Amino acid sequence: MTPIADLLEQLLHGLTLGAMYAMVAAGLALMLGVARLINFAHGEFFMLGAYAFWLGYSELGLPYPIAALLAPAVMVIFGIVYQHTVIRAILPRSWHVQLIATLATSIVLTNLAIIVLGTQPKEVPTTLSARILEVGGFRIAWQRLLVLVAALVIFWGLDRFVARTRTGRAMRAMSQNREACAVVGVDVQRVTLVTFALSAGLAAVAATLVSPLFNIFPDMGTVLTLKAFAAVVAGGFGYVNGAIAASFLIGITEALAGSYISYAYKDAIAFVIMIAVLLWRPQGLFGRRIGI
Amino acid sequence: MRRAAIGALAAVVVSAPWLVAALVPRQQRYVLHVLVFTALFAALALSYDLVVGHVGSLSLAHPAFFGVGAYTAALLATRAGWPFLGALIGAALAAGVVAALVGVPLFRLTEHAFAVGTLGLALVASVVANNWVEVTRGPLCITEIPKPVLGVPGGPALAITTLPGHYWLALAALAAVVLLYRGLTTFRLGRAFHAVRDNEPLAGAAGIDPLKYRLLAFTIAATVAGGVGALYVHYLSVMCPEEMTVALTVNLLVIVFLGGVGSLRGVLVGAVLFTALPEVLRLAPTWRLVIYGTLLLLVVVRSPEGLESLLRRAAR
Amino acid sequence: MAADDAAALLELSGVVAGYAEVEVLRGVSLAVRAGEIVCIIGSNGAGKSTLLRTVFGMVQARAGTIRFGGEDIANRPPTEVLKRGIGYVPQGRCNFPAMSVEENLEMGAYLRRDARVRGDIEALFVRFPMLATKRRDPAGTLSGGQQQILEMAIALLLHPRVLMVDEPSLGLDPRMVELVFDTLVAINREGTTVLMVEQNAKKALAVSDRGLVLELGRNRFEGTGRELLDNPDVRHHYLGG
Amino acid sequence: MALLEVHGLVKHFIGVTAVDGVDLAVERGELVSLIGPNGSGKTTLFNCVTGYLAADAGRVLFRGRDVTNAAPHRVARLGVARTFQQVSVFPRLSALENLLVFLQQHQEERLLSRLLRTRRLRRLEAEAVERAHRLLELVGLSGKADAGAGTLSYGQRKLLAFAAALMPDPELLLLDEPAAAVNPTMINQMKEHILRLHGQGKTVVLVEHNMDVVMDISQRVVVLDHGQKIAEGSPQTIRRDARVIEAYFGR
Repeated sequence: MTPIADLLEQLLHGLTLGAMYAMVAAGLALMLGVARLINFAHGEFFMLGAYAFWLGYSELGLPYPIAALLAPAVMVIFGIVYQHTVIRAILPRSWHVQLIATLATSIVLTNLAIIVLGTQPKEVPTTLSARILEVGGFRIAWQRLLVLVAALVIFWGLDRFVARTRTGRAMRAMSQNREACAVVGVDVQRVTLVTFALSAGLAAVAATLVSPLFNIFPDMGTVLTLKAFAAVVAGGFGYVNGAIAASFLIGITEALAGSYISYAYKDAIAFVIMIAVLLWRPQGLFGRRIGI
Repeated sequence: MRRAAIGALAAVVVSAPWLVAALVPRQQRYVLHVLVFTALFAALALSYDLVVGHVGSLSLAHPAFFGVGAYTAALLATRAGWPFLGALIGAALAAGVVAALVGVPLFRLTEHAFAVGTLGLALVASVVANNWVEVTRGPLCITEIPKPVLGVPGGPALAITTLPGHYWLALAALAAVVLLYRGLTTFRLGRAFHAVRDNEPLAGAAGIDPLKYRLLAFTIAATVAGGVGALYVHYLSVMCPEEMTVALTVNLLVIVFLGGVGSLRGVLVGAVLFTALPEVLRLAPTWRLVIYGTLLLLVVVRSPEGLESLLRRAAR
Repeated sequence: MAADDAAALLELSGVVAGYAEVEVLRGVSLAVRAGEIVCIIGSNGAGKSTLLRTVFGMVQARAGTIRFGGEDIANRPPTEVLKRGIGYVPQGRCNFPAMSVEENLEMGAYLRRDARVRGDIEALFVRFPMLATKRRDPAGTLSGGQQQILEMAIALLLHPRVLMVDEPSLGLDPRMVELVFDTLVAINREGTTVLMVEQNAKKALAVSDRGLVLELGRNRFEGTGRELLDNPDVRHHYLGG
Repeated sequence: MALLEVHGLVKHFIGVTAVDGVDLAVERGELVSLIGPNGSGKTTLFNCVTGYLAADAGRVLFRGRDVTNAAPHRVARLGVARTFQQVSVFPRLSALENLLVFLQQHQEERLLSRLLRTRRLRRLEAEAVERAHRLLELVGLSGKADAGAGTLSYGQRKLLAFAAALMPDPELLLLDEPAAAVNPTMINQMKEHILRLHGQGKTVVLVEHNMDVVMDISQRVVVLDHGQKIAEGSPQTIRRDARVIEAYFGR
């Protein structure tokens, strides 16, 4: 394989990774922007979504499209339950309390998953992940193309939703001033609920898209949360499009570093870059903005 | 009254090896082992509380400093053949220097970003411990770390070989950390730390340099963590990368937040409860984490100041 | 005058309310008649802001009744209180700083789905020319006084029968204070009942029909604006002599 | 030489020039008020002088010493005390500790002596406690010395912040809207405190919208508009200044 084809392949690989991080990071940024909540259990949404997909596709033998819709539906319900049980209680509290409570949730979910599902990684290969598109020495799995196309559609839709719909506008309003929202009659609890359901759903969609490419294991969520957070912080706290852009940057860096520098250190490299970005621009790559 | 109670408690704690021998002769070794762990974790948790409870910076990097200390001591003792005290001091200094170096850029981050940045640091440290095989031997662990020998080269030496010996050494270390903790968190220094924690801009108007005090607490805490790491590896004779994972952060958070943030008594009670109890109950690590997580969730959601405030409320 | 009392639009009686373990209101009674401007004054911590927040459903009323247009509205959620016709402009800055002035006004009409919203917004721009010149600017770039006017305009989009305003003059320069009070009087003349809380008591009482002095969460004095301004006790304790 | 000198100070924010070349000199022992419409740059000027914002141009001299863009704690230790528009206390420290913390930084710097609590430090502490009690009495908070500052009412916190600023016996006191949201009766007390300080020879600069306060107690009034100084003079002349009436008082 030529060095150029190899580089292109790594770039595409990075874009897929970036798309995954971006879908998780966008949900995190939404929660942070709208509800002022740092959700350290967000990677576990992805993990549970992946297992829901595995259950539907591998265990129940459902066709890919149906299994791929089932997982987000399950996670939307999970997001709603999470909002009612944990989030509602910690929303008015300090961010220390929020961070520790969601970190605790993450620990509980991860270890319950280990107890129930075991530590053995699950593989969920699909027809698309096995079929390879080859263009002049350059090879890519169809599943990766699906991830990229789906991610673009999702981010476009999310942007329209936040910009155009009544609920989307209420979400933007909440990210700017909660009290003013109550004063004009926005049902703050309902909008928070929608945000949580949406974020959990996004994480699950990401899981159904990339699970055919990677293994599924119980503690995959922690590192994912961290990287998504790195993207949220680097993208300018709670600014959704910034988080998405930073996610792609991290994905590409990681793919290139993993391939050309050291595979073992690729996770560390993403963090070193995040810290470097923050030292250079403490307000994030795209400036700290008010609102989502 | 209070003095008498503290004196009695101290007597019990110091004479614990004999009490254990008299009360549970068949479990003696195991109980003493748990007590050594408890004392070391209490010291580590107190150092963590200096940062989290007193200057109010939610650092998640403590395992990294513990790890730097532990590996430094392990390497100095095995490869360089340093005596115990030398390795202990070297480990504490190494952790402190690392903290001072990373602290300057990290404290440019505020609140959430600081938490994420420190968590990233902990992750990087753990990745390095696993992968820098030439130095850390990675998952193969550094083994055959000698037992501590107190004394200076040439002078009389006291080798710590028995479990009671390890216990008293750990207890002495804990006592030193308690004194340091009290010295730092009360009177004028404590007030300056608390001022920075409560209202940073106003602290500036009061003539306090917030960054200086944050860095001070962070560096001292890391130095102590490094020292505890050295004691830890000299006790266990082995150091593995698993000792410095995020699970340690969770342990410390549980001890500090369930015990009582910013309270000497709370942190000590938390350390006893959450180090000794799970050991005694012989919980599997996964179940322990599930129970910890649930407890943490419940206590943090219901009572933000931890056991300390629960105790106070119960006493009323 | 029994007939007038019966006509009270907003009526609080024996209201007890507070936060966690602190009781702020310890039995407050108040009757606001349709068309009035009523002003609440009192020392810091007397419970003035809490009273407005309790009416608006942001603070739990633990005892007593709150009636609006004859119906009990105690502990109803803010959205329902709004829909029934009570608008609220809290203390301090309360708008959407990153949205344009126009979008802020659209947010004011969040609960409306009728076709006349656009016309109402345009009418507000005619009425407040200082907002019209800034209609595309983010609200956060307006001066404090302009933002206060914007916040009152936001509240007007739901055509409230009662407008509650908390310290509208806070932090404003003298010229803006005049403008804000003039605006409140004008809003009142058009038929909106106004209930306000003010520390700038002399100015506020001068434009008010009636005033209520709160002290430690209880009624202390009540009377017309003139009566309170002339009362030596009130002057000494609450108006700074 | 004036106690505080500001030369050509400029501060830009995105799209606005908040302070646009202001010159200001405050003599030792003066009581000066700074007034102007909302957004005219008064608080920004305070923030630049006390190191909370970095000025884009210009110089700030205190006692002839250049303190332009020095960190807040350095400015504070040189003897400049300030209060904030929003009440600002340390909520989890007691009222007494709130005052103590304002004095201690002026007295001792070495870490080791603090850790060991030298005899000198203990004596200083005892004196500080005594001084703090006197100041609490002055603002009528003697009964609240051990109460957590977070439990005090709004007005009490405002008075506590005022007392805290006096703790190190500052040469220059910058007060940012001390009367805002304060009950008129309390405002009268505050006026008395300020006049008493002035009587003791302290230098005070006041930002305030309450004209009763400004006109009653200031010796000199400086008026800002759009970040520029448009007038300066005695309260009486300022009252009649056409530009000030136009920009500030209205009607």
